[in-house]
Amino acid sequence: MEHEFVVDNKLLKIFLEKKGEQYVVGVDDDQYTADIKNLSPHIVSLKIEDKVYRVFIARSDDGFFVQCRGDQYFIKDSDQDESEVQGGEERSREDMLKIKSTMPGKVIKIEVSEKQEVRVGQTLAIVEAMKMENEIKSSLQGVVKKIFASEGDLVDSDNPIMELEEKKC
Amino acid sequence: MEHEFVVDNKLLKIFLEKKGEQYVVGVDDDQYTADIKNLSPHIVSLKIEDKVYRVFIARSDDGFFVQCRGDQYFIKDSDQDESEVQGGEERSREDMLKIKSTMPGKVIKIEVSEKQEVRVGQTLAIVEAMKMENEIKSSLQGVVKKIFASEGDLVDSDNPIMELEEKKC
Amino acid sequence: MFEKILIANRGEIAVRIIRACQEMGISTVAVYSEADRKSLHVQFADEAVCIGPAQAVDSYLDIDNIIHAAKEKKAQAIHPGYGFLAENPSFSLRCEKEGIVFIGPNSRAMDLVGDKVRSRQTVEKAGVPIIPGMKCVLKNISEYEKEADKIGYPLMIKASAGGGGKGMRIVHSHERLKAGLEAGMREAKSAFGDESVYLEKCIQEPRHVEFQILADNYGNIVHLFERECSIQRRHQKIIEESPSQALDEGLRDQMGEVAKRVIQVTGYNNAGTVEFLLDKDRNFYFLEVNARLQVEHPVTELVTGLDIVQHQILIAAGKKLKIKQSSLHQKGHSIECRIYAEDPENNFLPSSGKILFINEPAGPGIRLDSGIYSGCEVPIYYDPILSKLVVWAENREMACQRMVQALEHYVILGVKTSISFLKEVISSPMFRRGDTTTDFIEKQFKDGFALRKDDKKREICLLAAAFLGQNRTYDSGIGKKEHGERSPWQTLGKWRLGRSEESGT
Amino acid sequence: MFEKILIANRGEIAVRIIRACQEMGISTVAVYSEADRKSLHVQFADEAVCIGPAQAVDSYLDIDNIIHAAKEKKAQAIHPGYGFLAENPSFSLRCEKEGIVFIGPNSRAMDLVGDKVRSRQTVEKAGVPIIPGMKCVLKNISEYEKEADKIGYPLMIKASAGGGGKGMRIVHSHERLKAGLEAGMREAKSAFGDESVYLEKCIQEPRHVEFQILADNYGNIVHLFERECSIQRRHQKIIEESPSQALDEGLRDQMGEVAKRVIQVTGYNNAGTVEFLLDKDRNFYFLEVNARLQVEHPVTELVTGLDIVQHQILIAAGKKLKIKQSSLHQKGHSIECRIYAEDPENNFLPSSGKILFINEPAGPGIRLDSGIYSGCEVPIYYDPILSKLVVWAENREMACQRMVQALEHYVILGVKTSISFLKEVISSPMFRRGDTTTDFIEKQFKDGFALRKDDKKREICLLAAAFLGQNRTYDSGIGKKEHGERSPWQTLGKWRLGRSEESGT
Repeated sequence: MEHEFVVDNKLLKIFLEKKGEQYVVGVDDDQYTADIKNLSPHIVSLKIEDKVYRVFIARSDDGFFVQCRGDQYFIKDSDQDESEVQGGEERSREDMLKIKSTMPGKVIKIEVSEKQEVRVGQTLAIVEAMKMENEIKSSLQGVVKKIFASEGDLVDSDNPIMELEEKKC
Repeated sequence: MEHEFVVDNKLLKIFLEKKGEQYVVGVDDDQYTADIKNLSPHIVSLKIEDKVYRVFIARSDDGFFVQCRGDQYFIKDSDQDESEVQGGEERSREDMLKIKSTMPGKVIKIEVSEKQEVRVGQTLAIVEAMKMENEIKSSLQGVVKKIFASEGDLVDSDNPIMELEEKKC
Repeated sequence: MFEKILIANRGEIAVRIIRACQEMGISTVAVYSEADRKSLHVQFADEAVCIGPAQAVDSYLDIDNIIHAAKEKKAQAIHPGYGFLAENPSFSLRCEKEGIVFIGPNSRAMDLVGDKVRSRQTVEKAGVPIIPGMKCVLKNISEYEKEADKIGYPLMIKASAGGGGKGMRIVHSHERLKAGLEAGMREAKSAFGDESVYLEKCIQEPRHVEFQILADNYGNIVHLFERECSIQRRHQKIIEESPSQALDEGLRDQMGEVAKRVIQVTGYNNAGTVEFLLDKDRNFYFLEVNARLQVEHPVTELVTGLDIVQHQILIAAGKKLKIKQSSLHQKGHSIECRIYAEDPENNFLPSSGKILFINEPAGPGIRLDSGIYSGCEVPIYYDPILSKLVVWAENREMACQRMVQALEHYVILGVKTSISFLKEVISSPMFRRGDTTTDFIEKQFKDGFALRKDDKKREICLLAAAFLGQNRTYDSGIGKKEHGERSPWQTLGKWRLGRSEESGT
Repeated sequence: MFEKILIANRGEIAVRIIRACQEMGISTVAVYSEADRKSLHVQFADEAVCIGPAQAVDSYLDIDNIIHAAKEKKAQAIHPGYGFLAENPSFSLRCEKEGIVFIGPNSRAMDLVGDKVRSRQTVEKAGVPIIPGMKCVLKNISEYEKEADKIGYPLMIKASAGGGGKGMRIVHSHERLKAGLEAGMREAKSAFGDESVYLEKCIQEPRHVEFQILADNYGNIVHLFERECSIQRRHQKIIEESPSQALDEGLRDQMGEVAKRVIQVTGYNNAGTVEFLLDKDRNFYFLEVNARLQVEHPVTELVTGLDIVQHQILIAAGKKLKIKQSSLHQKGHSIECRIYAEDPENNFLPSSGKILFINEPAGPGIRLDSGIYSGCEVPIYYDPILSKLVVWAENREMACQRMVQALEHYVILGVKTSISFLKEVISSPMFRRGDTTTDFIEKQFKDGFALRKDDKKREICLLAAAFLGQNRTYDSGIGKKEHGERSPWQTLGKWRLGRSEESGT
């Protein structure tokens, strides 16, 4: 069957089919045979033409953390991310309006209030994680539409702290 | 709820019930509170009156391998073993008729043939595992009823290599 | 000897101290915040006491709570580790008052070395070199010019109220001093509301070289040679080694003797570290005394063979130091890498969350002091250090190769870590040459850090993901035997096993 | 230097050799039997070649298959590890013929030291002490009496055709010789069909002391001091240490020089070990040369700081030995425990099967050379060694304490192991005193071995089992948050998750 993944924002396809003890693999126009074994819950052994690779893998909510010989990837399930991959520019503008912390942490300070106008680079909030403060800045000009978090709240990097409204000038 | 386990051939009962964040535990006539947390698939942390115990645990077909501070136990599920625990002597006599290898290995030699009479201590078969030969001897007097394995076969410690029939004299 | 010690810390250093106690037959009490019930240090101790909420100020920094736990558990001594209360004189004073032994320096010495100005004055009087310069603010440009000629060029202008590099600038010649002073004052004014600036000699291509000290309660002092800790990002050490490539026997002896003098004149006891800056012309300047067990103590342990934590405990228990300076030798080479939960590709922002899986490097010459396990949470409240990977080898070249291999075999899935970045640093020709100065990271990674990745490995990773994804969804294509073999492992994460009834053998 | 090496072995030693190669930048080829596709050594190598079915004779002992794999993969050298083909002169000869470097001694020396009689004759001529006695059978009692007086009492009567202790007996005085000889002959006759017996000096309370040697291809020889390997069961070493408690500087130097002479007169090169028996009066006797890397080489690595495997490779590549005897020192103390898959409570019968879970000891002074991982199979076909736990500390007392702690923290679930037994041995006062002779296990455990277990810990284990059992069956009683936290972990083994849809966060 064919698998679609997203790595570094690129959509990649892998074809994989069991054939006896081996697997037939298709990557791009290349096709070859691989000997793939599950060693333990998080370890897979691949052997391709006598070359052996031990791969460490863990599933998260929307993909896999995978490491092979020192290189680590986050491989996203493609279904969860098609929109992001296809409509790149559009999407990211929308993202910029949703102000999220780059890391999970505690809100130390909210520097703006609702309905306030903000300029590019203005500090909106300060989030602290692991003894380090991180200023969250606006990457566009706009107006604060709604603030979701208060000072002292714990926030993650998925849910917005506040939302902006674009203001063309 | 009450749990029944078998450890070292003894039937043991444990009462365990969740109460808020803690567990109420009953062992023999003793009752106390324990803070029990799952750390990872095979690690459980118990805290009882400030004393902390890290317990390593793995499920097998008929029970748990469990280790705490250097002591390891095999804890059998009681349902699988009730017969063995209750009818001790009876059962073990039956066991003695089923000749099993004490370790998984390869049958090097079958020293007897079917219908042959055997005496106590007579070598019935030789099984090799990990470069070590192990003689399997009869612990009673009898007649070989049926031989299940041939030389060269791999055997485990669950299935008999042969069965004897008791012969009173 | 103590029968029970309370460890007032968390993470890898708490685990490391508990291990030392266990080997000495001493019972241990861990303390933990509400965020740390499942942390590794709690699991290693004999007893554990919750000392408050997640915020460090309410738990690991709460002196009352910790003293209360120690008294309740009848601990005779407290080891503070590093960070938190380790260098807090009120804490060590409180321990003294409560009749609990503080495993660290006496509170008077801690007080003294904790005060940069007083400690520099003290050691300067004893003939220890400090960075030439003046903390006092002068009246006019001509006074500054006179002073500047004394110090020599290049020199630094620093804001008196300053910190974090703001208002700081380098001046290379007499001609440029005036303009520099004026600009520095303006900057200082705008940053701190105070225009005062002072001059300090500019140490060029400096290396951070520090000496580990053991001092008992009877005036016996030895140094355990140097560590070089020049590889820093944001003024935080990330790679340390011993010996330093910049010292020879003569300079080592000289600096070691100076370090011992610092300890002597400050009345310091137990384990401590005397920090120096070393310039490219082999001049060294006292910076400060670190009044604690340091993160990087393992590199010293590996080259000297001494267990510093065990010696700390022995000294605190009133034992005399039996080690003679002449019997100490540095053997081979040791390097430590600090493994942080942080994203090197995103400005080293801390990362937190659940660690889904760990595979640790092992084998000859590898020591891993770790505070994490597969399945643990990395809380957001504390310093993001996860573990310390330390190697030892016959020489520096072999130690570097060993470290590169060890980093490559170290797998942490679920949170971002500095592992790949550290591998890049150790592999760099500049590090291999021993060309290590405190601006190393700035110079080498001025355009940030992006991992060089291998296409083949990415393909392999994709294959592994496809394999696992497929075997989750399409069980039917797999032979029964193989299915049975694999089944116990296929129920992880978001997965479920299709036919568990068949799979038990 | 070699670009690619084939490792003709499996398990922990193959992993250890691969690690050494990786650090030296040498590419590695693993070989494996059909039973070993999932073994750890296969996962560590760059390439892996299947060399036949599970039975060692068809794979790891099949010279043709291994040579074929080496030629196909263009490996320039083969490291044989220990066991299997390591001391097989036909294999090393074959390598020589095929133009592949055999990482070990030259085949002539291997041939010589592999022949007990010839090698003893050779070294005796060079003045090396061997156990007094005579392999030739005498005609009558009076001849035996004369010979016995020369050897001295107590002495051993041994069957010429013998082995495994049969027909062997001790005679303590002249008066009892005749009766002893007659009985010995009868026993020999009945056991082997040959009544010939010979006399040998009886070594009382012997210790097994061996010297590690490195010798390059140019006649340079150094010894890396001794290992004591007296703790044995069924004539197999299980605990080794360095230094030995029985040697002082003088005896150590003397034995070291004799060991070097043995290497010299046998024309031996690469790494090797000269074995001696040491009696209670400090007399030592040459036993044999082990012409390979030994299982217990890590204890020597930890006290000398040398990586023996890397030096083996350097020597095989024709490099000159740069190490001088005078620059070598033993530092601190090292102990190794061999971790076998065996049941100490059931006559040390080997155990095999799936290892369900491993938790490994770590921290200061601990080295674990392991060939296993959580989820791997222990096949029945090979030597049941799983790993080697090695510790180093400042002195023997601290090393013992460290080892006891490390053993206690070493968890292997699923197969029986010798861990608990080893802990008992290291903890015993007799071992702590250094009172280690080859009959240690027989003396200490004459009534077999039964684990002393603690009731409290059993209760805790039961509680943990009940907790897991309960949370498998009765999910409803658990709050949603807690459930979500735990769910990814609860789907292991025979378990299934009740409500996975709800559990993803």
